[in-house]
Amino acid sequence: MNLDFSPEEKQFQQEVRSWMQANVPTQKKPGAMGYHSRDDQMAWEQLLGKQGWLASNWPTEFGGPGWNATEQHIFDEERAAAGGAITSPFGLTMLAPVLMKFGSPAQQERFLPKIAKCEELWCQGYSEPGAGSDLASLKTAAIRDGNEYVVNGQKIWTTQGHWADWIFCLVRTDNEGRKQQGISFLLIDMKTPGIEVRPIHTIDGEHHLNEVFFTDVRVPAENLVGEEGQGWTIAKYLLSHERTCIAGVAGSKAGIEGLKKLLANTPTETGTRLDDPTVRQRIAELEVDLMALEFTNFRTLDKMAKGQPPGAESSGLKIKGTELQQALTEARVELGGDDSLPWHNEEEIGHAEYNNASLAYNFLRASTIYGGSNEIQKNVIAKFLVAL
Amino acid sequence: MNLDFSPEEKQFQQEVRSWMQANVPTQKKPGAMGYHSRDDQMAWEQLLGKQGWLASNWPTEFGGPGWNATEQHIFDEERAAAGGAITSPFGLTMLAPVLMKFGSPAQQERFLPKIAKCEELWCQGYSEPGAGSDLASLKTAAIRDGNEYVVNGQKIWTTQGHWADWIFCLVRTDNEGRKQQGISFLLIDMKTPGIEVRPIHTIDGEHHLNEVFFTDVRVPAENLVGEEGQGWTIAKYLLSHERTCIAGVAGSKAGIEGLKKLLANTPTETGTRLDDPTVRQRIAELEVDLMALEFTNFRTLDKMAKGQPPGAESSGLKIKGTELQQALTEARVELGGDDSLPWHNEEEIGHAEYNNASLAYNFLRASTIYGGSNEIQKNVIAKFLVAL
Amino acid sequence: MDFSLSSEQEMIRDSVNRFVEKDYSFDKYLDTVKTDAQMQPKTWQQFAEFGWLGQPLSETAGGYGGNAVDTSLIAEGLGNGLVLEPYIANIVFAGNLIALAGSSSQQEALVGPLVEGNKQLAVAFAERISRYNPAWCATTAQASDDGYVLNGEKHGVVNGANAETFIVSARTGGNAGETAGISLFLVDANTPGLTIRSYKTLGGGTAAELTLNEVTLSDDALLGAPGEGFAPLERALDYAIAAACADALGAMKAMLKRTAEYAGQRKQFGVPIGSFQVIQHKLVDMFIEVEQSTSMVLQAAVQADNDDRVTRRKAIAGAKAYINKSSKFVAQWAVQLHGGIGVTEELDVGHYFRRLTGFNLQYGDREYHLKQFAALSCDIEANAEQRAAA
Amino acid sequence: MDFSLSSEQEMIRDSVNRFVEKDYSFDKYLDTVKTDAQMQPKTWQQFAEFGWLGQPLSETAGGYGGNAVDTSLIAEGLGNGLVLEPYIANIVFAGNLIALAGSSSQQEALVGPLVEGNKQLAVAFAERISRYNPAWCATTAQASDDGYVLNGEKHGVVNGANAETFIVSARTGGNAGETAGISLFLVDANTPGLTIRSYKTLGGGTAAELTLNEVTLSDDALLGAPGEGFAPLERALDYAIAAACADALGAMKAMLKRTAEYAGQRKQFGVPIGSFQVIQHKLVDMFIEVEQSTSMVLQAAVQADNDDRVTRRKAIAGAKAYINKSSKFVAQWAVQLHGGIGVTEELDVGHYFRRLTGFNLQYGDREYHLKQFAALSCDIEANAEQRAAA
Repeated sequence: MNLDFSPEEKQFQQEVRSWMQANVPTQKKPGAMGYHSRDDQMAWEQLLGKQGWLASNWPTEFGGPGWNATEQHIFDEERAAAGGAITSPFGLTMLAPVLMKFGSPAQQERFLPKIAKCEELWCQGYSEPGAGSDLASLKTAAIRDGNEYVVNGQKIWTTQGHWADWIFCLVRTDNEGRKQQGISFLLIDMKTPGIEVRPIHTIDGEHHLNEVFFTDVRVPAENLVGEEGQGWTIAKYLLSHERTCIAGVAGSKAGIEGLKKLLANTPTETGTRLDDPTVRQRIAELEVDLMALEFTNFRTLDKMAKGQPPGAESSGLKIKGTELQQALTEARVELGGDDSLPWHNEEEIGHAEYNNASLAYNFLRASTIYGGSNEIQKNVIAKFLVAL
Repeated sequence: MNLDFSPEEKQFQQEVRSWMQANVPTQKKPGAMGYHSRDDQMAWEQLLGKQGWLASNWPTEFGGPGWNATEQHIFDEERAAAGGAITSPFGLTMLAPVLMKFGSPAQQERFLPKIAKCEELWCQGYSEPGAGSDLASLKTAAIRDGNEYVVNGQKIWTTQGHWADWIFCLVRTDNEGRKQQGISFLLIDMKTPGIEVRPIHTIDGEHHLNEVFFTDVRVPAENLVGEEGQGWTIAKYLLSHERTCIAGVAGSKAGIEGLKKLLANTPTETGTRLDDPTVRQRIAELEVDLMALEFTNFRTLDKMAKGQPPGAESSGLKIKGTELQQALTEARVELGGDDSLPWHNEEEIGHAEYNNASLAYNFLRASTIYGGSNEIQKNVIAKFLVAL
Repeated sequence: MDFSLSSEQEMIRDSVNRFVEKDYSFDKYLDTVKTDAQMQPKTWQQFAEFGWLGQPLSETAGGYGGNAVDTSLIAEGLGNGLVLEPYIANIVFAGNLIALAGSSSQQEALVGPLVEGNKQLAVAFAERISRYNPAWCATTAQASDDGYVLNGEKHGVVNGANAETFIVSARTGGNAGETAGISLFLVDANTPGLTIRSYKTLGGGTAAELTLNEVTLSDDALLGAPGEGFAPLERALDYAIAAACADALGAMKAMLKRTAEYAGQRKQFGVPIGSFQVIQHKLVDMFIEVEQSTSMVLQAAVQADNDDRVTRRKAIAGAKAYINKSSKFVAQWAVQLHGGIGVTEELDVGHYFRRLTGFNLQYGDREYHLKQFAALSCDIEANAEQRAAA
Repeated sequence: MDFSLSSEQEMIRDSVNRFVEKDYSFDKYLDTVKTDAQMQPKTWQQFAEFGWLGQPLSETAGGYGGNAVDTSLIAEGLGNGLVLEPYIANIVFAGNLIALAGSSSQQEALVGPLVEGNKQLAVAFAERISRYNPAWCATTAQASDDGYVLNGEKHGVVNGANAETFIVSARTGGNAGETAGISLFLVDANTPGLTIRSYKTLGGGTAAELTLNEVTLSDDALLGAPGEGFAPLERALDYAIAAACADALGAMKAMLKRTAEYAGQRKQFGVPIGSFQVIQHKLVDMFIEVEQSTSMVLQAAVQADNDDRVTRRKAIAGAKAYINKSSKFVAQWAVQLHGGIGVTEELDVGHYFRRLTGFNLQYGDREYHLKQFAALSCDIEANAEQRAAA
């Protein structure tokens, strides 16, 4: 048992850290979903792409750096600590592993390089209005017509749909049998006629999410990934690849360090806010929770680095990780007091670093909902805990 | 709207307070279930009985003082504040209202006066090994044989069963129909041949609970309350009469005041434990929760004093009340630190008032289980919240 | 003891509910929340017509002499209807402060227009490091030949964008943190030396940051006796907190109602989500918090009128500490149980969520009020005396 | 980074599990918990034979030189099996303190017998008002011609009923609260002037209150350098805390296992209670807490051997703070989900509940360790340096 990074990993850490210090855009503050404009986000990801680090989870054969899980974690942690935006996950960590396993060579060649350099942005077409946590009840239909599929239906909660060049979709190609059957996995160019993207404004007052409407959208049949009816298998495979970053350890670590610095710079009657025993207790509670999460995440990374499947410990990572993100943003808002009141205000009021604290607090209410709500997560975990 | 006691109620309060100060046995400390011996408990209740205050919830026609809900509350609060033991509820607040409503004149005459003076102690025969929260699935059988019932079966969790002279039981007189049907309400003399009482020791290391075994126990048919098959109706009526004291406000108020005094008498490096900001915060949290509970309880008392049925506010009283009792005993144990370690030790170790803190903490784990677990309570409340 | 409403109070409650139902749709809210003022003059005039603006203010000061329970009924209704207009900041807080501290000529000049809906005020007592403590006042008022010169900064001044006149606390003696030596001044928004940076707040409504740079005032700008501003300020603040708690309660009730309805309608896996036991129990938890908070609002409203400081302050601090937590619980779970739609602007649930976040941040957070409560309750001797006297 | 156990460690783990399964039934526990000593000499001899008693102690001191991860595996197994024998107090805490601070002759005199199972020690560092802080030592050791005279009181001395020798912290300089000036002394239980009041503790095991009244000791009773007892005391305490956390984890795992099994078997309303969603989710919450606590135990065990004080102390304080809370959660819900049977003495669940309550009270509560953690983590500059150095 050994918790230290190896000498090679430490050297790697230093290398990434130096690069981040030199290259992270300091004038821009990222939000929970990345930078606030498509241009800023693409510029940052392209910078990482040039360095060969954007596709941080990819093996070398597909143009990734070939890092193991621990190196990926180090990279992510240094990225967050330096204040660099999180990268858009849809192409990099969701679609790419799917294409590597289920995609045709032609699909791999067409799409992967552009993802690795951020020449194309992706979004995810999973949820539908009637199918929230009950994903398999989706209705968007893709009917084969010669060499094309004709797609009709609606997707919702499409993050960065207004930025994306492409969308990967779960569509229904067959209505027979169990609802999990008859689902297929389709890649659709967002510029195809018949696609309409309508914004959904979230309670942070921003525009991250969209509704995407498909009306007689014609998609080349070559854009089907795997086979017809294989969509549910692919979707489950995709979910199993989300484990490592799902805990959000890197972001929460950066967040808590940032909050401590901020409190140490917030004057009070007698010193700084970080001297207040009840504030210290709250911070320590968060930090201790984070410590438990971080080492649980390490246990999973260790298994993955050894080529083993993640263990039971990993099943709670999303629940604990999202709860901690929420607790952390909540603390920042509340500790900001009056200074957290301004709403989408341009000017600095009081201590500027608290002014926008509520945005992440508001938006991250969604973190326990999307990707399978925490209630659904618990239903799943319960299955292997209780033998009925 | 007015939160003050009326001048008459204030005078009543003073009267009760003076009496309690003069009469509460100061050398004995009660536990969560009353004094620790039958003799002590009976002496205390008989003292109250002599004063005419034992049957505090009874109307005058049955020998009670005829207090309204507010006066009963004042009485209970003064009793707890003075450190007097809680009275045994089985005869006084459970059986008595049932006899008043469903009992024959002969039953009323035979049993009520002895309850009001604590000449006989009662216990409750509801739960059975296979029927915990699912009370209606009880199996103890009472078969009519001439002028008697022959009772066979087993009751469990019988509080003070080893003290009691009588037990009121739910028994099955019929196996047909829905399981709620065929249940009857029977009064059984604990000295009847065929009754065996076996102790259950609880995790406070004490003996409050029992198993009661019935083997061919012959009970005079005149001890049936109401009619055969009316047991479930009676049981529900009984439960509806438990509302007011269920929140445990009087005990929790006394408990929190006692804890504050104790902390103010516990020295630290620089003062007393009550000066510590994190301790103060914890106490304030408890006290504020208690304040909310107390006024919610008052809202119910107000309705009852006006002869109205309790409102929606009363449905959460048991849940919040028991949670607070648990939080309060937990705080006492934890704030005691080393001094809470001794286990059933005769001698004083450190600050004696912490030494037995864990007993109530341990025993009151049962408070969210008995009388319908808090999970069951929530199932019931949910029914009127969600229209399905 | 009596928890019934009088028939007048039932009328007040019904009138607010009717107004919300008839005149304050969610669209009206959305229109209003877009404006810089976060209020519409027409709506404010309706408030005047209903008599709500005079209701919380004493008759001697020119108001209608209602009690704090009346006020809490209005505030609860406004919170329930997501009404943005600055009733608490302008009327309950500033209005009561004028009524409590003002001379009869000041009351005449200000309370009349307030009651008629023709005046906007704001109380500027918080400072950058005061952290909700009204005694932490470092802004100075230097006596001059014919008045005072004020210097300092004020933060988090609720209704700051609309105020024509600010009530500013400034020190004529003593040191920051002391209750003695605080004086109150009426400062018109256009007074030279006063800089106002106003902004919209996350829960709706506005606030402002004030800079006072050699602000020169005449003697009659002084509100109440010099150096004795703390007591009325604290008292008026207690009225504001009691009303804010009621407002929050209204919002909580709205969220519970919507969530329970949604749970009965929204289907997942072929059944209403309200048939899932975890969702049922969470609704029960929310319901219980609403009931407990109702009790806290009632007792805070009654005690807000109590002249005994310890009883009043425990009631107010207890209520705000409790409801800061319970409202957060209800708000967070209302959003969670609504799923995706709960985090969007298009549903009112998200707006209630922000309103309650704003409630949490204004007039003191949970930690502040727990400390206040503890200071009053952990003095054993004082409590023993109080009990003996009760 | 590597979270695998070595094959030796797997053997240790298996040996403890085998012992519990074969030799430490619940009846054995019930027999033992009745005794005043809360231990059985025969069982202790088995520990010696398995090599567990020497395992945590360095080879130079006469032990077998295992690391703290090995120790945590033993402790977890003992906790899992509800084993009462004072492994942590006697071996991990007192034994390590001898190994860390003792002279070679003291080590020779004590470690040999310890390893063979022929010696019972206890560390007496806590005092009535020290509230878990080992630097709060008011007991004095006055230097005399040929030794020291000790006066004072010690509280909560774990294993106090069995100890033949106490390791007593006493001040040869400085003031209570300071780390400098604390010295450690070996005090035999029968030393004149030493009064021992021992008692059983709620979680099993014993403790004692000591009164030292002119206890006269010779020079060689001094353990380590005079005035420098704090560092080894703190270090040995860290070993004890890491092991106590592992013990608690073992108990948590046992409770989770029993509760999940019970939920699958116990029927109410015609179905297993484990089919109710709220019970399922509560089991999931318990499971997640067990996993998080497992991570905390692992990192605390590894860092217990780390010479860097800040890293080590954050790991230990963090683990104890976390597991104090998580173990309480698991313990309370295990009892609740068992219903009536969960609050009885006849089921082991209630005994695990008490064991975890005892864990919570020993070696520092959550508040104490959060304060310790905050003191180490809220010093921004120190952290920045640490990060730069990492």
